[in-house]
Parts: sequence; C-alpha cells; structure tokens
Amino acid sequence: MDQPIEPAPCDAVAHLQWMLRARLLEERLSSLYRQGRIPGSVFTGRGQEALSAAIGMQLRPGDIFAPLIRDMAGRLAFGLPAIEAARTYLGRITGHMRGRDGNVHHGLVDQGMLPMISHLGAMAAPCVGILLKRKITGALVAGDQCVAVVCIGEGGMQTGAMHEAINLAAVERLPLVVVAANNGYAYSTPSHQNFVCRDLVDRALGYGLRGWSCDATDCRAAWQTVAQALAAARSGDGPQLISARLLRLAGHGEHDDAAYIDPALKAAAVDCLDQGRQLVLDQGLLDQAELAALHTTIKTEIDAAVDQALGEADPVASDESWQIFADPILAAGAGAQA
Amino acid sequence: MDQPIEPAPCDAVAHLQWMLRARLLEERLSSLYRQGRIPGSVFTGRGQEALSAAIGMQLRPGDIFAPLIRDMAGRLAFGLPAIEAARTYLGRITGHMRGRDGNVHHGLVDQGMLPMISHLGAMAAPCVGILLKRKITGALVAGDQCVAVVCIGEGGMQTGAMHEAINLAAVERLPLVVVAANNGYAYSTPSHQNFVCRDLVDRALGYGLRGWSCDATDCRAAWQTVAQALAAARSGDGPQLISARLLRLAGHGEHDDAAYIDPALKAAAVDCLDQGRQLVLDQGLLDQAELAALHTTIKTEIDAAVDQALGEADPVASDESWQIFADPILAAGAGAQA
Amino acid sequence: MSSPEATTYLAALRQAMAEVLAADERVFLLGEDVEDPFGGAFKATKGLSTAFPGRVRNAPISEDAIAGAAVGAALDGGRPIIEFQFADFAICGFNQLANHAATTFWRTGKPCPLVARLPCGGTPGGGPFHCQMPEGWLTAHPGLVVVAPGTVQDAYELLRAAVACDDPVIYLEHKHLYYHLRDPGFSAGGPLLPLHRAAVRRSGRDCTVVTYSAMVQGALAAAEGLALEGIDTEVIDLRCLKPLDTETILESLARTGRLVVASEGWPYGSVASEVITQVCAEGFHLLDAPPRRVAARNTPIPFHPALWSAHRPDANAIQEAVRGLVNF
Amino acid sequence: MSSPEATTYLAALRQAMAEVLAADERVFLLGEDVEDPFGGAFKATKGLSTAFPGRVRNAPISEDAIAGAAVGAALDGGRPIIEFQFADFAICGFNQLANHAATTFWRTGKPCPLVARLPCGGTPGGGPFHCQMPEGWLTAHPGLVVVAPGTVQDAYELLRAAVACDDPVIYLEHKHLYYHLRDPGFSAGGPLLPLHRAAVRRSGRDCTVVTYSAMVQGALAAAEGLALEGIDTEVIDLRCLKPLDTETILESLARTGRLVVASEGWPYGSVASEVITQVCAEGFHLLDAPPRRVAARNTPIPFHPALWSAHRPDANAIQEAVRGLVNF
Ligand SMILES: Cc1ncc(C[n+]2csc(CCOP(=O)(O)OP(=O)(O)O)c2C)c(N)n1
Ligand SMILES: Cc1ncc(C[n+]2csc(CCOP(=O)(O)OP(=O)(O)O)c2C)c(N)n1
Ligand SMILES: [Mg+2]
Ligand SMILES: [Mg+2]
Repeated sequence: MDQPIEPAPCDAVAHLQWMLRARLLEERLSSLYRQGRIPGSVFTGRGQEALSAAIGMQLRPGDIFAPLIRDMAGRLAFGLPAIEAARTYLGRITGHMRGRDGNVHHGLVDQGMLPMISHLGAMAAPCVGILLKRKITGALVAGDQCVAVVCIGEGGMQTGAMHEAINLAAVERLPLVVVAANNGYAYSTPSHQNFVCRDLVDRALGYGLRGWSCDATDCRAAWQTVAQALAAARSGDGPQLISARLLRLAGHGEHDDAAYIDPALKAAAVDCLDQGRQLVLDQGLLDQAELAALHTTIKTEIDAAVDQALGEADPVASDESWQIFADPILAAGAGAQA
Repeated sequence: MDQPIEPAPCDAVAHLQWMLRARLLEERLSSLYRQGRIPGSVFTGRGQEALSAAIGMQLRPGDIFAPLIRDMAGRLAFGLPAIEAARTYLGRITGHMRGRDGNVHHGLVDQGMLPMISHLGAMAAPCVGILLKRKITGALVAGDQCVAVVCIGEGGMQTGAMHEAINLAAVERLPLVVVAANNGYAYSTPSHQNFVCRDLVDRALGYGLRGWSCDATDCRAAWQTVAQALAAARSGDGPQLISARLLRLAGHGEHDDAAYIDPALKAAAVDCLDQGRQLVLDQGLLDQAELAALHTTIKTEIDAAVDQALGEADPVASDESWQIFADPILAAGAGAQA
Repeated sequence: MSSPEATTYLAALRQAMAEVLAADERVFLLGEDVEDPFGGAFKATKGLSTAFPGRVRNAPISEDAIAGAAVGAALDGGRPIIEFQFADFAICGFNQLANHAATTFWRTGKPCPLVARLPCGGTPGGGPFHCQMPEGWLTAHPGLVVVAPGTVQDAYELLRAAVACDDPVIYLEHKHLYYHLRDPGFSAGGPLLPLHRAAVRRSGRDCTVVTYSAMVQGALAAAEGLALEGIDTEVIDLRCLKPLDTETILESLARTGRLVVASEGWPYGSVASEVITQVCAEGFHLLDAPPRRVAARNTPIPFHPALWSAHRPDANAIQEAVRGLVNF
Repeated sequence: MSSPEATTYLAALRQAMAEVLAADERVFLLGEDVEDPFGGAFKATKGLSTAFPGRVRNAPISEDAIAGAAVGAALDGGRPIIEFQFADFAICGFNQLANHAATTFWRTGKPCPLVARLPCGGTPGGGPFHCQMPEGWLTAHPGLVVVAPGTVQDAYELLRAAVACDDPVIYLEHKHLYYHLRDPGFSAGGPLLPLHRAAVRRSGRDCTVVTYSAMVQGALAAAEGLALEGIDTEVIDLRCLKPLDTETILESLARTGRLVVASEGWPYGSVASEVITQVCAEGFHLLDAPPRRVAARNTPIPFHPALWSAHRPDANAIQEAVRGLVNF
C-alpha cells in the first residue's frame, strides 16, 4: 500500500438528504405503481439508503459505479438526476434508456455509472475489466487510484459470476470495492439458505483481499466503512469486500407483500432514515423544524421531477429503427433482420 | 457432528502399489502416445499419485467419486480395471465409453464414479445433486454417511461452477469432500495468476466449512488428510475442503514439454512415488528386492491389460445408430436428425 | 380464455407437479424461492413444499449449481425438477444442461432424466432480461428435449410426460399464459401422452400455421379473423420443439400447400428456421408458395409496452403472412 | 494447402493481432495461458506478450469473468480481444456475451466493441468437448456479429476488421486450419475489408454450395471432384455468419437455381437452417430444387477418429447433396 488516504468525514446532513431524496422518489414511484401507471414493477431500496448514499457520495468523477436494484440513493448521489429515474420507470422516450430498458436497468455510461443487466453477479466483471484496461493503459494513478464499486446482495454473492470477477480483481490487484448488502433475504429466501458462513466478510480471506463488516442501518457505520474501504482501494491496497448487515424494509418489488419475512426481524428493524434523522438532531445540526422543511423541499423537488417525466412522451413504435448494430458499416449494410 | 469416525490407518504398501499401478500405466500410455497410437493426447497424474490413490482407496461402495484429469491412481484404486483406462485412451469399442469419449473422460456411473466432462468445475454440482437426492430420500445414514469426493486443480477452483457447487453443499450441509490439488500450474499459468490468497484452504471459512491443508508429496500427509476429511464428512460435519500442495511432474499433457515451469521448482520437486518407496523401506515393510519384484509384478499386470486392449476392436462407424435419446418412445419415434 | 373458475395454465402445471411428487418418490424440486409460504416467483410451486416436506427446496442464486445438481440426482436414479426463476437466467446453467445433461446418455449409456422448468416469454414492462424465449440456444446442442405447452391441458400433459421421459427435458412455460389462459374442460389423470407429437388445433385447407407456446392462441385468433375473409387456416401446435414432429406438419402441408411458422422468439437460427428447413428437405414439392417466418424483431425485448407490442409478432402479423401466401 | 514456407492460418491471425496491438493502444488481450513463453494452447499469441509487455495477459480459469471484463473494457473505450482456450468453454462466458455485450448498444446507445476469439472445430481424438462449433447458440441472441474465416487471408482480414468493428464480434478460428492451411500468396497491410460480405470462392452454374470455416476447403475439393463429372459448382464462403450476406447468395442462386448449405455444426436451428430460411423468404422463385443442408450428426462429437469422420460432413457428403439436386 502506498500512502494511506484519509477516509472522508461524514456530512450527516448531506447524507440524510440523499437518503431522503431516494426514499421520497421511491415512495412516489411506488404510488404510481399502485395506480397502474408504471409497467412491470418498482423495486425500492427502503432501509438500505444509508449504505447506498454513502457510496454514491464518496465516489468521484472518473470512478466507476455499478449500482444494483436497491441503489437509488447511490445513483442519485453519484449524479443521476431524479427525473432520469422517473423517465426510466415510465419508459419515456426522453430518458437515457429511451423506453428500451426500464425500472432499475439504467446507467450513465459516459459518467461511469454502468447500466445493470438483470443477471445477478454480471456487473462485477465489467468493473474489473474497466480497471484492468486502465491499469494496462497506465490510467491508474499510483497512491490515488480511481475505484470501481460494485453492489450486490447476499443472494447474488452466491453466483459464479461474482466469484470469478472478485478473484480476477484480486489476482490483478485492482481497486475494486465489492459492497455486499446482506438484507436478510434474497427475494423470499432467507440468507441461511444462501450461505452459511458467519458473515460474508469471511469470503475476503479466500480471495486474498481486505474485508470490512458493518451494521449498515447505522448511518455513521455505513459511511465510515465505505470511506475506509474506498481509501484503502485508492491507496493501492487491492480489492476490498464490504459486508453490510441491514434489512429490506419493503417487498422484493412493490408487487410483493413480503409476507415471508420473519415477524421478529420486522419488529426489530431499524430504519436508517430514522436513525439518520435522529443523528442530525442529536448532533444539533438541524432542529425538528429544519428537518421538516428539508423534507418539504426535497419532496417538492422530487415531485416536480416526477411530474415533469409524467408529462413527457412515450416512445412510438413506428419511430423505432430496430437497428441492433453500432458499427456504421454494419448498420448500413445489414438489415434489421440480420 | 455425530460420533467422530476414526480415520483409517494407512497401509503404506497398498498405497504404494496403487501409486505404482497408475504411474506404470500412464508411462505405458505415454509411450503409446509417442508412437502415435493414441488419438488426441495423454494426461498424466505424475507426482500426484499419493493424493489420488489415498482418495480412491478410502472410498467405499456407495460413495461417489468425481475424479479429474490427474486421477488415474484414484480411479484404479476406486475400482477401475486398468484395461478400461487403456480402452478409453485407445477409443476401443470394448471400453465402457465405446470410443465415443476418450482419454480421461470416462467413469463407471453405476459404481459411483462420474465420467468427467471437460468443463472445469462442472463435476462438483452433480456430486452435490447426488448427495442432495440421497438426503431427500433418506439415504444418508446419520453418523456414517456416504460421501462424494470431487477433485479439482488450483486453476479449476477459480471457476464459478466450483463456487456455486461448494456453497450449495455447505448450505445443505452435505458430505462433499472437495480436493483441490494445487500443483503450481494450470496448464502454463502459475498459480499466482489464478489466485492470491495464502492457501486455497482459506476459502473454507467463506463457505462455512472445514478446511484441511497438506503437503501431498508426502504420502502419509496425503493419506492422513484425506482420512480425516472423509471421517469428518461421514460423521455429519458437512462439506470439507482439502487444499493439497504438490507439483505436476509432467507436461499438462504429453504433447506439452512444460518448458514454462520454473526450473527452481522442478529442481526442488519431490516425487511422491520415491517418497512412498523410501517409506516402505524405512518402515521395513519391504526390502529392495521385494520392491523390485513388486514393480515387475505390477508392470507385467499393466502391460497385459494394455496389450489386451491394443488387440481389441475399434468402433465401426457403420454400426453406429447415432441415436441421441435414451427414452424408448423418443428413440423409436424421432429420427436421428431430431 | 374463459370463466374464472376454469383451471389456469399455472394450476395445471402445479397439479402435474403435485401428482408426480405424490406418485414417484424419485421426484424432487429445486429452485430459487420455490418453498412455501412464498411458493415461487409465479406461485407455480405454492403449497408443494408443505404437502411434500423436504422435497421442494430453495436453492441459493446459483443456476449452474442447480442445473448441475439435477444432473447428478438424475444419474443417481432421481427424477429432479428444477425451476429457473426466469428463462433468461437459465443461461447461467446452460453448460450443465448442454454439455452435461445432454451428452451423458450418448457418452455413457446411462440416462439423465431431469426436467428444467423455464418461465419464458413476454409480459409488458418485463424488459430485455425477463421476457426471453430461450429455445433458440437450448436447441443448439444435441440431446435436450424441448417442449413448450400452449394450452392448459398441455401444461399438465407435457410436464407429466417430461418427468416420465428418460432424457433431459426443457419445459418452457409461458408467463403470460399462467393466469390468462384458462380451460373449463381441463381434465387430469388420463394416460400419459407422447412428448413429441404435434397437435392440429384447427383444421383448414388454405394455409398451415405452425406455432407453439403463447403464439398458439395468437394463431387461433388469426385464423378466426382470416375465416371471415374466407381463408381457411390450419393451426399446428408443435408442443415439442425438439425433436420436431415433421410428419404432422407435412401431412398438413399436403392439404394446404402453404406454410407460415410463427414464434415469439428471435428469427435467426430459430425453431421456425428449422421447421422451414426440414419441410424444404422432406416436403418441398408440397409447397405452393414460399414458406414464411413470423418472428420477433432482431433486438433485445423492449421494456416499454408500446415497443414491446411492436417487437413481438401478433395475430395481425400472422394474418398478414397468411394473406401474402394465399395471394401468392 | 501448399508449400511449408507459405503463411499459415495461425500465423495470419497472429500477425493481425500484432498489427492491431501495435497500431492501437486501446487493444489488449486477455485469456488463459496466452502469455509467453507459452503463448497460448495453440500458440496463437506466441511472442505477443513479449512484444507488447503488459498488454497480453493470462487470466484465471474464469470464462465468465474474462468475457465480462471485456464488456467493461469496451465500454471504457478499450478494444479488448479475449481468447477462449477452446470454443467449447466459451459457453461458460455465454451470459456476458449474449446478455451484456450484445444488448448494450441497443439499450444504451454506447457501443461495446470487443472481439472474442474461439478456437473451434474438430480434430481427430478431440472428443465431445474440444471440437464443437458454437455458432448455433452464439447466433441465437441479437447483437453479436459472428465471423468464421475459412482462408489464411481471411484469418487476417476478418480479425483486423473485427477489432475495427464497433460491435461485439465472435471470431471463430478453426483449429484444424491453424497449421494445415497455408497460403503462399498471403499479403498483409491492405485496406480493411468489410466484415459482413460473403465471397464467391469458385464460380459455377449448376449448383451453389454455401459454407464457411474449414468446410470451405471441403466444398472446394467437392467442386473439383464434381467438375470431373461435368457438374459446375459455385462455392460461397459466408465469412460472416451473422449478419448474413443473403444478397450474394441470391445472386448466385439466380445463376444456379440450386442450393446446398454445408456446415460442420449440428443441424438443428443452425446457420444452415437460417440460410435456407432467408433464401426461401427472398428467393424461393430462384430455387429449381429443394435447398439441402449438409451438417454434422445429431450427437456429441465422437472421440474415436473413425466415428469422428463419420460424424462430420465431408467433401463426399457435399458431392452427394449436389448430385442429388442436379439430378432432381
Ligand atoms: C442469475 C440470476 N438469477 C436469478 C435472478 C432473479 N432474482 C432477481 S433479484 C433476486 C434476489 C436477489 O437477492 P439478493 O442478492 O440478496 O439482493 P436483494 O434483492 O436482497 O437486494 C433474484 C433471485 C436474477 N436476477 N439473476
Ligand atoms: C471451463 C474450462 N476452461 C478451460 C479449460 C481448459 N483447460 C483444461 S485443463 C486446464 C488447466 C487446469 O489447471 P488446474 O485446474 O490447475 O488443473 P491441473 O491441470 O493443474 O491438474 C485448462 C485451462 C477447461 N477444461 N474448462
Ligand atoms: Mg438480499
Ligand atoms: Mg494446477
């Protein structure tokens, strides 16, 4: 490891704001879903915002972010305009996915946010590939490297894809940070049916990399763990594995009532958003009135974005080229029938 | 864990005999290869016989064995007649693969020895499936379970397939024993380009299972480690992972001169067969003359088997039905063109 | 698509599973989220883990291991059924299916009877990774039987027959049909039907439409419409995509002389291409017009329902193709 | 197959890699055992890691990660080339190719230019898992370009063009041709050729044989033999399997009226089926006889050379098919 990098301190108010933006945006989207105005389903990160926001906030231009299904907070904090999330859910032609892909399947390739495909585990290797390409072309600055963060659930950690990608990153000693959010369930499957090690952080040893474990319903712990892992990765310490404990405070998607979740777990659940609110109160950063005002401001901002998206146009099938090729010669020479 | 099972003591002479059978058989096959009498290539387990024989010898009827490319010793000790190995290499119609598959791709399904496919990692999940099926049907006897042993190289441990299968075995707490033979190279690739943890046994923790590590050029260590892991698995302790250090004392296949192997490693290499011979001498189990006689006896036996296979018939294309289906209705109703 | 009391496609396939689980102790079920109380992403296994304790099991998110475990269980005398959550994710278990399950009998003479259930096909808003038809790649290697029920009765019949089959069977269940397709005349318990026989769903003399899965309903609707124009369409439901029942198709062509093959899958190297190729090889002289393919567009499946509808072929597209041939 | 000094197919493709590595710093190479001194299981990359330090890299045995890494590198502006050790093992990276590389441009508008090299095809004694032709499943999803050089010059041209292409390209290199196919007239350095154009390798007026990869040589040999019988065969080398250059095929059929499609791959839903289907759709009227397919048998590829020879189609099989059509 080169010079250690100081982990960034947490701005609790900013952290809370991003959590809140995500929560309010997803609540609005859920309500649109219940009104039948969103095709497919809506997937929320309720209860996981502290972790996700901590990631998005601490990434920098040039970094790579591969968010997953529960990462609205991270996406927004990384730079996704709220309206883009709404456009994608609605399938608007104005959105960056142009109605071709939807809900959580979007990204901003040029800004380094990868548009996830559904196959769990499949986003890790592309992150590794980006870092490897940068290593080869000399674009990793010693001592202060760009990083790639890939998010995954405890269920997704059991895919062969994750194993291969993490190991490749370890062999190439790349600044990959794997954030495994163990929210107790993979869809309906309790985590003990997905793995039986004590904590997924125990996987780190077997890949020869550094592991971090935290209770991610605690905003400070989530922030601090992400900060430390990112600092280590930037310093040249190789890949990092974060295992974060939390609970999904919603269904797998909004179509799911999550009746299978252990009532005891539900009862004991801590909402990181409540915890984050309490934190800024306790620290005297905001008072109750200011908190309420913040909520209102953000709600207004989110509603405006969603309302605008609602007013925008759907794609029109007859305008579609159905052109699959990027290459100009192929696009010109080969019909859509291929 | 139920009652612990006493690991079986090693019969050093018997162990040596199986090692020797494999060595002499593979030497004969290599010589046939050099004469151009074997299609494709020949793959030997030279230097890995102690480990492999220890597995084959300690398995019992009802157990499952999924050997890999370096496991001639284990296959023979498990019950494969030497002539069958020769038939498969030669592609004889008399062999159990009938010339349809060759070299190391064969097994005796009814006896529990799985015929490997080439895709590394692909034999583990079927072992898990067999154990799972037996668990479900009540065929795993508490306290003295049948086991399944799957062999893999340090390179193959990096496949997603191994990860998924080991983890599934762990979740279902099945008596699977994974034997990872780290022979320093995967084809030409040194092990540090395949993994960077200290020892592959470090993977055990991350799956929540028991790990064992040994120097498998040492016959007693190889035997003892296999014995302990098998005993633990039989007792109900769940999957076991053995990480065994050794060196491939040959090319990847006989077509390969292995010029890429580090000369220092080669110079320091211990041949388990030499070590096994010294062991029986040191223990006074056999003297030099008896050792020589043993060698001659086994060589005669092996040569007879290979010679017989050499005299047997090749498959004849015009006799082939090219029938792909097992199901009698499909086989009757659907043409070979499918 | 009739009265709500009628048996659904989903209920029919669930009933088939319940029956084989009850009748045959070699059968067990492995997949993600299949256990109660959840009972599977589409509720196909709802109630089964309760009725058959220990024999319906949740798996980790490990498609390769799920498929590979089925191979082992089959070789050990079991009759495993595996459920992939979506057909799209079965690709992660493709190696075990294509190179292990499919090759074992030919290589070793030992059968490898497993059934892989793949919820397939499009639903609006499903997008590129939850709507795929996987038969294009699952038919590429020799050794897999691929079936795709297009009726409620077949959802039941083909699943029972698949479990009885000594070969590995890919069972494609169409998500759109789960609740939308109902059959008041559904009846259980008859003799096992052969797995590999196509069915003539509607007789006609002007044109043969060969199709399968959810497109059977589309083809029947198209035929009703065409009938009003005086075009008499025969509709053949393949039921089994591999091996193909070319005989039934040729018999039909002997009557109609015209062939349209309609599928929700992508065009290139598809089941439709194969039907046309086999018909050309064995019944070229029967063709009075060029055989036509009606398939999905050559792009990923769009998320937005308006694009999705334009991406997949429908009854109109079939009608157009038939009209084109009849007026050839 | 001429003088030993002539350029081999393997040397031609190695030279293409050396050139693109030298010319374009975005290019790098990742695969199992590709580094010197070994230089790859077939020596395709021999010397390259020495000539281009750090840009030709050994990977762990992790096909999915190799393919996925290429997707990322491509999205980040790289031009990765990945080598699978055998085409058979590329199946373990299929998901990243079919669902990630192939969908990215359509979904996001961002190109995903990568080249996946797959040593394919049969050699005696290779057996079921080291001889496969993978184009059957690699053409199933939209978005992959699939090329298969059948000449030394094309081994070079198609690899250069593949690296220049903005889409993900599957490059199928035939193991049997590596050392067996030599071209004394090979020349490097000309302008880039288009990736998707078929080539007429031999003109003829009685029958068109469409083929690719190692079967091009078989078809040319068949044509020579047929010429002695007075049958004049046109041989078209597809070069690019997807998208298909149907235009060139139809032009040929306009002259010959007869079509044989020959491939070493399995029959079902194959490139051959697709050629026949597209020809039926666009050029049915050109056909004077049923289009015929010549393909491998519908079983895994046998290990024993005697079975292997009977499993794959050869010049004789092509001749027989042509004769059958000419005498139709
Ligand atoms: C390879 C693959 N298999 C199955 C699925 C279907 N699927 C989508 S989300 C999900 C559960 C994911 O659980 P986890 O990884 O714990 O993430 P969480 O939803 O809890 O955040 C499953 C099984 C998938 N997307 N990809
Ligand atoms: C999935 C897959 N990828 C690549 C190969 C090609 N291959 C065969 S053996 C081998 C090296 C194996 O190395 P290791 O696992 O260490 O076993 P060893 O040969 O050293 O015993 C490779 C890459 C394969 N068989 N399967
Ligand atoms: Mg989870
Ligand atoms: Mg090795």
